[in-house]
Amino acid sequence: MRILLDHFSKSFGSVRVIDDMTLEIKDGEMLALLGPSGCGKSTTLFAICGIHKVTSGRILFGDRDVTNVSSQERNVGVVFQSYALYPHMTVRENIAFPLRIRSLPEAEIKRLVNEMAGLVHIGSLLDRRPAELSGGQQQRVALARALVRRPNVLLLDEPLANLDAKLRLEMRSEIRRIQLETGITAILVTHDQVEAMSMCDRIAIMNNGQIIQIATPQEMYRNPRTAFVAGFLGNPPIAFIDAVARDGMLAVENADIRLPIPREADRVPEGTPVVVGIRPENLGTEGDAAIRGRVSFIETQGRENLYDITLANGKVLRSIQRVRDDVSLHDEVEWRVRSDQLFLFAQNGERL
Amino acid sequence: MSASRDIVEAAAVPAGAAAASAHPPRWRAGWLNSSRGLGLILLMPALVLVVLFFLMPVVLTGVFAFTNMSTATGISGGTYQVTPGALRELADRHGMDELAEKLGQPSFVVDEQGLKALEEMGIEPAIIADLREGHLGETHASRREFERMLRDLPERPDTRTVKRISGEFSRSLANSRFSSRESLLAAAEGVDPELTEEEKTALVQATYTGWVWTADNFRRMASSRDTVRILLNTIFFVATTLIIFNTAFAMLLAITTHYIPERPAGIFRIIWFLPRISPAVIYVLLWKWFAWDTGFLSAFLDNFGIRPRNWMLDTAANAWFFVIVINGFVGASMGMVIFSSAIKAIPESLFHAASVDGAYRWQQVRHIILPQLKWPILFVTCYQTLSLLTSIEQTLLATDGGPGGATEIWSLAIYHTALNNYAGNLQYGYGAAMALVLVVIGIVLSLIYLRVFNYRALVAKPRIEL
Amino acid sequence: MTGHLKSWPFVLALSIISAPIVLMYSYLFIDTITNSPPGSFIPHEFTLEHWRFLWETRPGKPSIWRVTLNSFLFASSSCLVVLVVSSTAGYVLSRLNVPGRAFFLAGVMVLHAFPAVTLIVAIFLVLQMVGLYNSLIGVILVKAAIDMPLGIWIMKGFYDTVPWEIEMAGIADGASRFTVWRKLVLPQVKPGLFALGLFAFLLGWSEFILPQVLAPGGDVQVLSVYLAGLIADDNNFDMAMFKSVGLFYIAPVLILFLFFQKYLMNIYGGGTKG
Amino acid sequence: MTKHLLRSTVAAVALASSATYALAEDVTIRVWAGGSSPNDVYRVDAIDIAADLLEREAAVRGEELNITVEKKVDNTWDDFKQAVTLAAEAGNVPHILVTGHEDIGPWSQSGLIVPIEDYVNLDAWPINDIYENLLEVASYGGVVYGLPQDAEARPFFFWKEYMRKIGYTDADLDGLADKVQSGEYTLANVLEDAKKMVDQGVVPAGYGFYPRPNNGPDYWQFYTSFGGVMEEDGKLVLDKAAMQRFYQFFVDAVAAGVTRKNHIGTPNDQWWAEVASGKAGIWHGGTWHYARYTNQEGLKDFFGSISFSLIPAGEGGKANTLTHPLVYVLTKQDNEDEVAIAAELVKIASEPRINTLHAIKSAHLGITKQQSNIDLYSNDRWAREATERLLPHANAMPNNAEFGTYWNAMWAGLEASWTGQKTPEQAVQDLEAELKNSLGEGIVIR
Repeated sequence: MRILLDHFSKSFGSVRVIDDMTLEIKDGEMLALLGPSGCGKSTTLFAICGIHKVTSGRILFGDRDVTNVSSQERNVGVVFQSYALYPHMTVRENIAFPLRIRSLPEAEIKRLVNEMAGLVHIGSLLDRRPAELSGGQQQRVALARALVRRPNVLLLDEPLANLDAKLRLEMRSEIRRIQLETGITAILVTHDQVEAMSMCDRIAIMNNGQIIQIATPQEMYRNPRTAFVAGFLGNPPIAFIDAVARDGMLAVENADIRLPIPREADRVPEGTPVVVGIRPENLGTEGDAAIRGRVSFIETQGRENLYDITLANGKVLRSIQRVRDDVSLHDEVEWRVRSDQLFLFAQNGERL
Repeated sequence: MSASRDIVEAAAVPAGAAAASAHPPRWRAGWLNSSRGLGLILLMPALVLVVLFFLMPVVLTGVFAFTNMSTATGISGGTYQVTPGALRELADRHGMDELAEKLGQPSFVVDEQGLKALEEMGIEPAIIADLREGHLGETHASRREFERMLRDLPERPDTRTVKRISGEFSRSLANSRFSSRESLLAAAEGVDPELTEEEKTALVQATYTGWVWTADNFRRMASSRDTVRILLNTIFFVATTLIIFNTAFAMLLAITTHYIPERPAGIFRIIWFLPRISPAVIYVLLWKWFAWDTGFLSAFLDNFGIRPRNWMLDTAANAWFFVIVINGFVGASMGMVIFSSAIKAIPESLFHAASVDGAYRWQQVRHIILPQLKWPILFVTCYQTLSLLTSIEQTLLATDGGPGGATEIWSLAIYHTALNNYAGNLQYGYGAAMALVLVVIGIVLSLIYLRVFNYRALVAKPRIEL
Repeated sequence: MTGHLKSWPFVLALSIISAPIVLMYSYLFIDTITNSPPGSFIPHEFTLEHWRFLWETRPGKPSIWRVTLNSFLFASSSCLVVLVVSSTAGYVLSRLNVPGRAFFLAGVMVLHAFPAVTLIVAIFLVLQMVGLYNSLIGVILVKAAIDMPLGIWIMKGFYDTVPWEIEMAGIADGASRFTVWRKLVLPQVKPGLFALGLFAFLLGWSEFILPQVLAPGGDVQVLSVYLAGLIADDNNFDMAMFKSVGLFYIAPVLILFLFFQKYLMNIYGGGTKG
Repeated sequence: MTKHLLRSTVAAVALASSATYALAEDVTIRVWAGGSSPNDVYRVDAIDIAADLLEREAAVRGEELNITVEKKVDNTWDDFKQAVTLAAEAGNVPHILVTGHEDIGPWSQSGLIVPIEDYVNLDAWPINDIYENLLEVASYGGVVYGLPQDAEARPFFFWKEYMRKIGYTDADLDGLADKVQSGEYTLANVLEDAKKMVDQGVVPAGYGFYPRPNNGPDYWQFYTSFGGVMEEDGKLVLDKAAMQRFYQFFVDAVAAGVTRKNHIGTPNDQWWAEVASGKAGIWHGGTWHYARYTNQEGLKDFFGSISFSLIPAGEGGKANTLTHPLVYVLTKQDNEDEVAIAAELVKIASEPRINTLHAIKSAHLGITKQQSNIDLYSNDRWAREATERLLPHANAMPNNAEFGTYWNAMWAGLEASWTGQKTPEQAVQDLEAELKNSLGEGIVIR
């Protein structure tokens, strides 16, 4: 079901947390709300599921305006970071709870619970209590409970945050699988760009209560709208250096570095201070611009190494490359970057 | 592959969806679903109890404090009775000797008016005839004399009839009781038709038996030397118990039990909890057994040639010792638990680090434990100040304020004044005024308490906006 | 356990200061089943005569069983009322967005400071107005009201530890707030209810002043008033008998305490933590 | 006009309903007695006997009357009075109370009790045989509120053996009571003799003079002994000098080592056992002590062991004793029939024969003249001697609504000086301030 936030705002007391947000989630789509903590992504989620009231604006499920519909009637499934399983109930009772509330016949409940347990692979755990389950299993139960009543939308609030790295990897694909199999519209709230990029059809990146950019993961990575977006996506993260437009080039002060202005960038008036973003994977052996610096740190990652390069003005850039035997710590190097892979931002963070 | 296909099919079964939407959630009873509605309903039982047993009593206490309510006036209200005392007041205070004389002179007059009343009441005609023929116009000075005359009538009436008749012929107000001001004044005018307004007011005031509004209680409290003594007693009691037992001793217990193995520590904690969980009646009884003339202490010390005595009431100092110990032993356990858990919350590594540093145990206590106990100590102090101010059972049962009122503390004095004393003279008004003082202190202390403990943090806004 | 010094000096010191209590409570047992020669505290014979009160009712006094039943009714009913009131009000104060919530919560803290004795004359009058003076029901309600602020406070503490997500999940699952409370939250605070129930029962069982003043009648007398009456009566001084009645009275308290000391210590120790 | 002059509306209602009282009736009459020991059961049992008689009287008249008497006996006074007062406010006070006569003042003012003279013929048997002065004690403001339940007097006791040890001969001892009465032997002599006993090791320190260990009417006797007056012309009186001499006496006793400083608060049971077993030299008590000593405490030969007298005179006063009659009073009830029946019961319970059961069992004194013609009474040596020696010199506490306040304050002052919290002078000053404060014009201070 299509979900639409229409000029939605939310205040707590005098503090405006979400300001005039408009966001559409398409039917069957999985959308990530990505942003640092406190950016308002959870508030948005709570507003969609009805736990928070909307200060102004509308929320539509399909064509139905649910702004003033109570949470219970919205039929949304929520999976919380802590899973929020009912500790005093067995797995079966947990999953059956939403159905019991709707007074479904027992036989029907039983059938739906078993079906759902099969879907999330917990058929053998139905008579256990949550405390007897591993984190991943609890996660599956929470999903089953959220999905069993066929919600209009599935909301996932940092669902992987409490899992260890290995389980996280596994559940990432599991959640995506289940979402795809059920074809449900889903919203994933996360601060982890990897989760957002690997699981979702589209990402809405938020900061300070506003959506900065909505795009597919690829598009957003390749073409970030602001320095914030560029900085948020990518691991290891993008590095920024200050430069000034001079003679049709970008001059990095005190570092004796001159970079060409990327073609797609708007015209940059002479003397404008700008911020140049360089992703680590783009700094290496190929390219039309040279960057000189000293290797100040080498982080071994196995197949690749991450090199920190300290420029003459003390700024640090990062480069990720195949393990190179010819470079060692404290070496002076001159590496290259392609000008069309530079991101140029104005001082206020807007992409130029 | 085929398994996942099954799931897709199963998940796509429309029956579930249809069923789910056919049965909307049962939330429809609106008041059960809004914070406001549900909140008020769930709060109702508490509100009823608060109103009945806190709010109303507090208000009533405030009201009583400004009355002279006592056993003699009653609580529920008064009547007007022309007692000799009231007549004396009329004469002494208002200088209305004449009126007092007139109203108070008992007189029983056999007159037509009374005889007529008898006829109306259906008294046997023979009796009335006897009276009219033999006694019309007679005046008797006392009821007893008049009733004797009645019983000497040829047609002797029975006791009840005698009482009824004498009521009809009484022409004085002495000792009669009137339920309202109006009936009193009407009767008084029957005796003296020329009552002035001033006389009426004086009469009403002097004969009223119920309580009246007054601020005398507070004046009396302020000027009574006993107030000062009781106040000092109370301060002494609270401060000493608080400092010695509720904090220092409790801390000693918490720290020592911290440094010994868990098993004996548990046993000591149980031992020190006994005073708190024991009902006051039996707990104090045990102390009496310990301290009475025939009790353990006397018998034990007798072996060393010390004369048996009632150690608990022997001297004021002894009584204080026992009052403080009895209350203190009860109070120590609370501090012990709170301090113990605070100490337990200190990371083990801190102690290990300190051991490595070669810190002596005293230094551990001084530099690691005590700083951690700052807040718990403040908490215990605030909490126990109030508890001690208002505690009464242990002291009542142990010394009852004795000897010689040496251990009479404020709360106990309230109880004695308003509810329990040998002469049965219960002064509700004065007691309420004393109670009001405690009420005010209680409110002030708890407001301070709320401030100190960051009350706002306790009422964080609910996270569900329904 | 912590540090490097021996613990025996502490054990010894604690033993010495604990001696009076141990002594008193030991003799509470010993004296009820033995006789000692006058002036001595070493028993020389075993006897059950001090327990006569169990089958002999003293003239002018109610039967011990009647009194025990009253005590039980009093303690369990006031415990029940405290539980109901605290579990509902505590939830409201912990979770629901009602007008005046902060005010009420502050009120509860202040009420906590109100001692029964200062208000007792007025409470008596209220009871009289509602016709409950000298009845168990009246004194039960008063006792429950007096214990209620602490109960609410304790329950609020327990509710505060229940994750909000549980409630949010319940609401998203379609349950009304009432159902969420009843079916999802209440089961989470069972340990709190149990501890508070135990606590309130013991408070009721021990209460003396309230029944003494508000329900003095023989047929509603409770054990504490009965025992205090025995002790105050100067015609039957018999310490061993007092102690036997006392042991009979305190036994349930001790048993409950020994079994559930963890719960109780928590609550007696201020009780804001679950 | 006549309607306004009704002596009391209450009485009128009562009398008007007398007709219905003749029908077959089941009534429950509740009676409570305060401050009563097991020796005093006839305070309430007498009502039971009276009920039986009244039922029989009714049966003889051909009516059917079934009376159930519910009895309650309280051992203490403070709890009893608290319970009564609160029960009265709550409207469920028992019909008949047995209490100290001094409660008549406040309780009649508050309307808790009703005058018994509204219900019974004061000239009828046995009321016309009750001692006039006792009936006076049961009256307030000229109205008879209650009927005396018992009478007593409060003598000084001397343990003969110890008196002999400090030099008294048997003849001295026989004449002691007279010497006390004439004022030859005073409270000063009491201290002297008590000191001799202590000094010579006859009794332990603190046991020479061993007074009542708690508050009681007894202490007014000492005030009287030192010339104090409790009430004059219906007004309470504080005689400061007498009060101070009275306080001083106990301070002196403590200073001389004949009385313990911590004496107050000694458990009653212990005190009884001690005085009855000859642990103390001189003490004071009440006529009913005889019953306690000889029954519960097992004293075999009372007259061989103990001599008794009035309370000796002190400076400025004369020998006296105090009678503190308990009275039957009727409480105000909605059902006037029940009050009328309760009144009848109280009247019958005052029959000499019934009252004698109480008098002898509890060693109180009789209330009617005819009791001396009842063998049980006249054959009892204690009743006879105590009546002769003590009763003619007995005072009573005044019936005054404010007396309780005075009493509590007087005791507080005594307690404070006795235990050394205040000097007698200071205590009297505080007492004066306190009384001025609380009673205002209600007390004459001189």
